[in-house]
Amino acid sequence: MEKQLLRFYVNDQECELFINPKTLLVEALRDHLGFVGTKRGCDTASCGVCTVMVNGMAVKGCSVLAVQVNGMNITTVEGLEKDGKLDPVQAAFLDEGAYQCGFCTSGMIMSARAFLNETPAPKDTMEIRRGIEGNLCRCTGYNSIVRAIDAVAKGKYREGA
Amino acid sequence: MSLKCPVCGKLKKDPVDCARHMFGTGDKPHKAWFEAQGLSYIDLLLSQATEPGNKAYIEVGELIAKAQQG
Amino acid sequence: MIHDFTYLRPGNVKEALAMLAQHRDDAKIICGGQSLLIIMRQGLVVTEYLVDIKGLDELNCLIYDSRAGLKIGATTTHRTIEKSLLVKEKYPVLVAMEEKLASIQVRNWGTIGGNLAHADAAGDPAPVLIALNATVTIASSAGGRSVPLEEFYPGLFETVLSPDELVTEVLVPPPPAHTATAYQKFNLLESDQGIVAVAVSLSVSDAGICQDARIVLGNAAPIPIRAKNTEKLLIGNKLNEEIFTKAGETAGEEADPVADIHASEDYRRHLIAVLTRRMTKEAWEQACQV
Amino acid sequence: MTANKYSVLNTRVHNVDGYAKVTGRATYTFDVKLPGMLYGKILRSPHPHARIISIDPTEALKLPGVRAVVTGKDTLGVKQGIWRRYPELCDEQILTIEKVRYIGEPVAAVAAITEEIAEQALDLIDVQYEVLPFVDDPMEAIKKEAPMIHEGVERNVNVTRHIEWGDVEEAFEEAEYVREDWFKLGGQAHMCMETRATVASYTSDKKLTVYTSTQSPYYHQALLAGVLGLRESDIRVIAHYVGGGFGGKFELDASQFCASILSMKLSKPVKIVFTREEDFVATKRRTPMYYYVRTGVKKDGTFCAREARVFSNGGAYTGMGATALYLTGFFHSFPYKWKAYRYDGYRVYTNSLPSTSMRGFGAPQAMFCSEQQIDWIAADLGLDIIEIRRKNAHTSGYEVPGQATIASCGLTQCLDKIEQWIKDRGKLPKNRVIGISAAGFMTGGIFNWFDTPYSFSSAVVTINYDGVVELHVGAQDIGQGSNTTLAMICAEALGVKLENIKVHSGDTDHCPADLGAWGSRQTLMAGNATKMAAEDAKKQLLEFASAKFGYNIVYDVDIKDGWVYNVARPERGMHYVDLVKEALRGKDGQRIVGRGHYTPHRKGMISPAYSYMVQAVEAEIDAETGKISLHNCVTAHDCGQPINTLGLIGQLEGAASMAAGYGYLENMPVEDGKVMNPNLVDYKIIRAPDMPECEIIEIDTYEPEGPYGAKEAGEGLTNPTAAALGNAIFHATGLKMKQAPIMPEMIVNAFKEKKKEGGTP
Repeated sequence: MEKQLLRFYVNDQECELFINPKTLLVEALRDHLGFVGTKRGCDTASCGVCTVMVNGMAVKGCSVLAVQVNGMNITTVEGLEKDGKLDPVQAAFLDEGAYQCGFCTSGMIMSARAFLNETPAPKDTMEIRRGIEGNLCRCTGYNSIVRAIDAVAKGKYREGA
Repeated sequence: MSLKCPVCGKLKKDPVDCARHMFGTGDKPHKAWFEAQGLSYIDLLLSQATEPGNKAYIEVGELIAKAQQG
Repeated sequence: MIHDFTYLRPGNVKEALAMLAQHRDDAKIICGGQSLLIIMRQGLVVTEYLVDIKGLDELNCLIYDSRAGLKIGATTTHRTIEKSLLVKEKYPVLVAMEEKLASIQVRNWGTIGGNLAHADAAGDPAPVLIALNATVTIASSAGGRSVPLEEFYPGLFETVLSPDELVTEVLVPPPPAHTATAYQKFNLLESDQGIVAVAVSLSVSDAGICQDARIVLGNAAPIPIRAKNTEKLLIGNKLNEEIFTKAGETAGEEADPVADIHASEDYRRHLIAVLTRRMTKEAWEQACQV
Repeated sequence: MTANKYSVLNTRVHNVDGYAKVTGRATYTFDVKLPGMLYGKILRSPHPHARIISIDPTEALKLPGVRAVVTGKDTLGVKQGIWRRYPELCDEQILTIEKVRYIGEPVAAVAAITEEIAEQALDLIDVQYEVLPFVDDPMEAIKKEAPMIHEGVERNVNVTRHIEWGDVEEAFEEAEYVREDWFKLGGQAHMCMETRATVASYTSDKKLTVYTSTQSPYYHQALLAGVLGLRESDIRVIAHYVGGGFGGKFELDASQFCASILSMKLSKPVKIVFTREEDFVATKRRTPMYYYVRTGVKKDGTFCAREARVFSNGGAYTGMGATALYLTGFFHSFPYKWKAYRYDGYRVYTNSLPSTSMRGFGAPQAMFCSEQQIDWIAADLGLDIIEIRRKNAHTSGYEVPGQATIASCGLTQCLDKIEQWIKDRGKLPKNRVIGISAAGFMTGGIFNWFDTPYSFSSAVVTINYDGVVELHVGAQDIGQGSNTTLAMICAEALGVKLENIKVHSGDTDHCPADLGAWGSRQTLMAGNATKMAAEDAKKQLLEFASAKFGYNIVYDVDIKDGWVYNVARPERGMHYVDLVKEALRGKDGQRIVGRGHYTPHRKGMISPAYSYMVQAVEAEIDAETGKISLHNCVTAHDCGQPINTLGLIGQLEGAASMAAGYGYLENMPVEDGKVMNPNLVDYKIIRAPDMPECEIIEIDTYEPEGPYGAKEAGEGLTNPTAAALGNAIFHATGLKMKQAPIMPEMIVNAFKEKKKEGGTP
C-alpha cells in the first residue's frame, strides 16, 4: 500500500490529504476533514445517509474511493448554507417538518438539492419520490419530505417570492 | 362457589378462576403448591395452552375445591 | 473492512492495459465501484493492485451510427444512458431499464462497463442488452476481441475476461425494422433488484408474422439465459393471447432458478411465466405498431 | 375543525432542533470523537447454542494497536434486565460467561487504536465452544425433548400472562356464530438509521461519562450502575441527538456495556458503533407470535366472547418481551366491548435473537389477527364492516373490566369519517380495493417493573433575567419531537412565545430523571410535568404582578403572548420581560424556578389514556404475481388535543410507513437460528416511491388526564395498517391472509390452495 495525495474541493475550500487509497469518500470527509454532517448507515450502499454532491451529482460517499474524486468539487450539507442563509431546500425541510431523528436528513437534503438542480420542475410528486429513492428514512414516511421538495420546485422559496 | 387461593389466600369467584389465578401468578410459592400435590406445573400449563378446552384449569380447580371442602 | 491495495490510475486505455498485463491476477479493475466496493468491504475481494479506469474519458461516450448501431463506452454512467435523448429515441427500453436501476446516486457514479463485468445474475442491463443482441468489445495489450454479451458469462459471477483484459465498449446493433423490446423485473420495491426479470425482443414481418424473437431471463439461472424454446414457439407465428400464455409457461419451464429467502424456485418459475407472457404481449403490440 | 384557542399549541412551528438537523450540525453519538479515543469491536457467537469452554485472547493482544480484550470474566457477571422488580427475569449477561444462546451474542470485546485493528483482532481471539442442540421456534421449544436454554426454566417458558373478564364459557354459549383461526406473525427490525453507538469515558476518579444512542438516559444510567458496580450519580449519560429508537434503544445494549467495561479497564474513551449487520442480528426485534383467536358473536354482530392464546418467540432473553406479551393480550380486546374475554400468553425462550418492544408494543400483532377476523365474521354473517365495528366500539367512560377506564374516546367519529371517505372515494380504479382496520393505543405505561424510586416524569422551569426560559426535562427526544412538544406546552402554560424556551434534555447530570421515550408516554407524562413546572413558575410571577398592579383581589391576572394583564381589562398590564426583571429583584436576585412531576395514580393496570384510530388502506393487488402496492392510507385519528401540528402529521405518516413495512415487506426469516437477511439489500424498508399518500382526519376529543387534553399519537398508528392491508386483500380476492408480513408468494400460493379446494378465486 502506498499512500496517495488527494487534492479536491469541499464546499469551495481546497483540501489536500495524503491517505490510504482504500479510504472512502465519506471517511475522508468525516474522519479526516471533520465534515460529520454526512452520516453512514449501512455497508451495502443502500441507505443514502452518506449522500454528497460530486461535481453537482448526488453520489453515495460510501461507494466512492476518495482518490476517485481527485480534483473534483464536493458539496456536503455544511456547504449549502450561504452567507448565513439556508438553502431553499433546508428552509423547506424546516417549514414542512421534513425530518424527525435527523440522521437521514443531511443525505436526504443533498439528494433533494441535486435532484432539483437537475429537475427544477418535476412533472409530478412521483418524479420527486423517484428522485429520493436512494435515501432511506425510517421516521417520516417520506411524505413531508416530498412536500418540502415540491414547495421548492413550485417556487415558494424563490428570491422575492 | 367462591374460594380462596390455597397459597396466597386471594378470593376467587369459582374453582376455574382460582386455578387460572394460580397458573397466572406462577411464582415460586404457587409453583411449589402444584409440586406438593404431585403435579407438574409446567406440564399442566402447557397442556392448557396447547390443547383445546379448559382441561387443566378444571382439573386443578376441582382439586382446590375438594381440598377446601374437606 | 477493505484490505489494503496499491492504487493505480492509468492516464489512458493503453496504460491501463499495460498495468493489467503486468499484474494480471494480482490486479482488479475499479470503475464506478458501486458493487465492487461493497464486496471488497465484505472481504470477498482482496487485491494487491486496484486499477482505476473511472477517469478514462476516452471510454466515456455514446455514439450512434445507423449502420453500426449504438456504441456505449465502458465508463459511461447509467445516468448518462438514462438521460440520453439519442438512446431514448433509438432504444427506449434501455432508458426504461436504467430508470429503475438502483438509485440516482448509484446511476450517477456506476458505469455500464462495471455493471456488466460484475456479472450479477440479478443485474438489469445484461438481459436487456442480450435481448438487443449487444456485443462487448474487449481489449488487452495483446489486441482485442468482440464477444456477444450472451456468451460473456460462463457462470455465476464469472466472465470470459482474462486477467489482462478490459471491457472497453458495448455495441448495440441498430434496431431492425418492426422490432420492439420490452423489459420488466419483479420486485417488492420500485427500484429494487429483480427477484426475476424478463426481456423480450420481437421483430414482426410485413405480413404480421413474428420473424425473430430474443427472450432473456434475468435471475432465473446463475447467468442471464435465452429462453430458446420459448423463442421457437413464437417465430413464424402470428401471436395471440393463447401463444402469449404458452410462451409464459414454456419460459417458466426452461428457466433454472434457485430458491432464496425472497422467493422459492416454484414461485420464481411462476413469475417468469407471468412476466414472459406480459412482456411478449407488450413487445408484440409495440412491434406491430412501429 | 374548531378555531384554535391556544397561542402556541396546535400551530405549525419549526422543531426546536430543526435548524441543527437541516444544517448537519446536530451531532449524534456516531459523531462523537474524544481525545485519545480508542475503538471497540465485539466478538460474537457463531452458534445458536453452545457452552463456552475457553476464550484465549493471547494472539489478539499481540497485534500492534490492540489495547485490551475483555470477556465476561472481566465483568461482575451481573445478570441484568429491565424488569428489575423481578430478579428471575433479569437473565442477560451482556458478555456471557458460560453459554451463548443466540447467534450474535457477545462473548468478548476488543479496544484498539483504530476500528480496523479492533476488527482484525477479533479473528485472533480463540474461543472454544461445546456446541449444544438448539431450538429456534417456540412451538418446538415447549416440547419435552427440547433443549433447555436457561437453567431451571422448564419447557423454556419464560413468562406467562393472563387476562380475563366475564364468564367466557357462558358468553360463547350465548354466541350464535363462532369462528377460530391461527395466525403467525413475523419479527421486525427497528432499523434505526443510527445503529447502536456508544462512547464511554471512564476516569480514575471513578466517574463514567457515556455518550449513547438511547431512548432513556435515566434507564441507562441506572442499568449501567447495576452492572458496573458504580453509583448511579457517578455515571453521566449524554444523548443530545439520537438517530431513531422505535422501542429498541432503552434496554442495555452491548455497545454501552462493552465500551464502558473497556473504558474502565483502560481509563480511556472507547467508542463502539454497531455495523448495520450487527444491528440486525445482535440487538432485539419485534416479537414474532403464534396467535390463536376464537370469537363468538350474535348474528346481528354483537360481540359476545373472545378467547386468545399466544405463543411468542422470546428469543434468548427476556428484555421488554414480557411487557409486549401482556400488551398484545390487552390490545387484542381493543377497541371493542367484549362481554367476556380471555387471554393466555406464553413467552417462550428460543435460540434466536431476543424479541422486545417495538413501536406498537405487541398491538400490531394483535390487530392483524383481530381486525381481519372481524371482517371475515362480517362477511360470513353478511354484515357491514363499519357497522359491526360501530356496534361494539369503545366509547368515552367505558371500563375495560378490571383493566382500564376510557376517559376519552373518539372511535365512533373515526368510523363515521372513514365511512364517509370511502363513500367519497367512489368507484376505484382497476385492481384497487380498500381495507380498513380500527385500533387504539395507550398513552404511557403505568407499570413500574423498572422499580424506579423517581417520579415517572419531572421537569424544571427556570426563568432568566431576560425572560428566556430554561426547560430541563428528562424526557428524551429521539426524533419524535418531544423537545418541541414540551417547549410548546411550556410556552403555552407560561404565556410566552416559543422562541423564549430553551429545552435541555439528554443529559443525566443536568436533567431530572424521567423514564424516557417509550410506550407513548412523553406528551402526557413529561407534558404534565412540564405544564406543572411552567404553572408553578407562572404562579410565582403572577404573585409579583398582583402585588405590583394592586388590583382588587377579585380580579384574575394572567399572561398570554408575553403580556401580563388583568383578565377583565386585558389592555391593563405590562410586558412579561419587564415583570420578570422586577420579580427577580424581589427575589433577592434568584431566578424563578418552577418544578413539575407526574406519576400516574389510580388509572387502572395499563395507561392513563387511550388514543383511537380507524385507517383505510387503498391497495392494488396483482392477483397473478401477488404484488401489492399501496395508493392511499387514510386515517381518522383521535389523539385528544393536538399539540405540535407538524410533528403530529409526521409521526402518523412515519408510523404508517413502518406499519406498511410490517404488513407486506419487512420479513425476518431465521434459519437454524440465523437471521437470513441482515442487511438493507435483503431486508426491505419502504422507500419514497412505494409510500402512499397519507391523509389524516383529526377527531377532536379532550382527554382529562392529558396536558391540555392531549394523548398518544404516532405509536398507535403502527397497529392498524397490516390488518387493513390484509382486509383489502380479503375483499379483493376472498383470501384470508393469516401470516404477516403478507408476501406476494403467499398470495399466489393461497390462490393455488383455493383452486385446489375447488373455490373460485
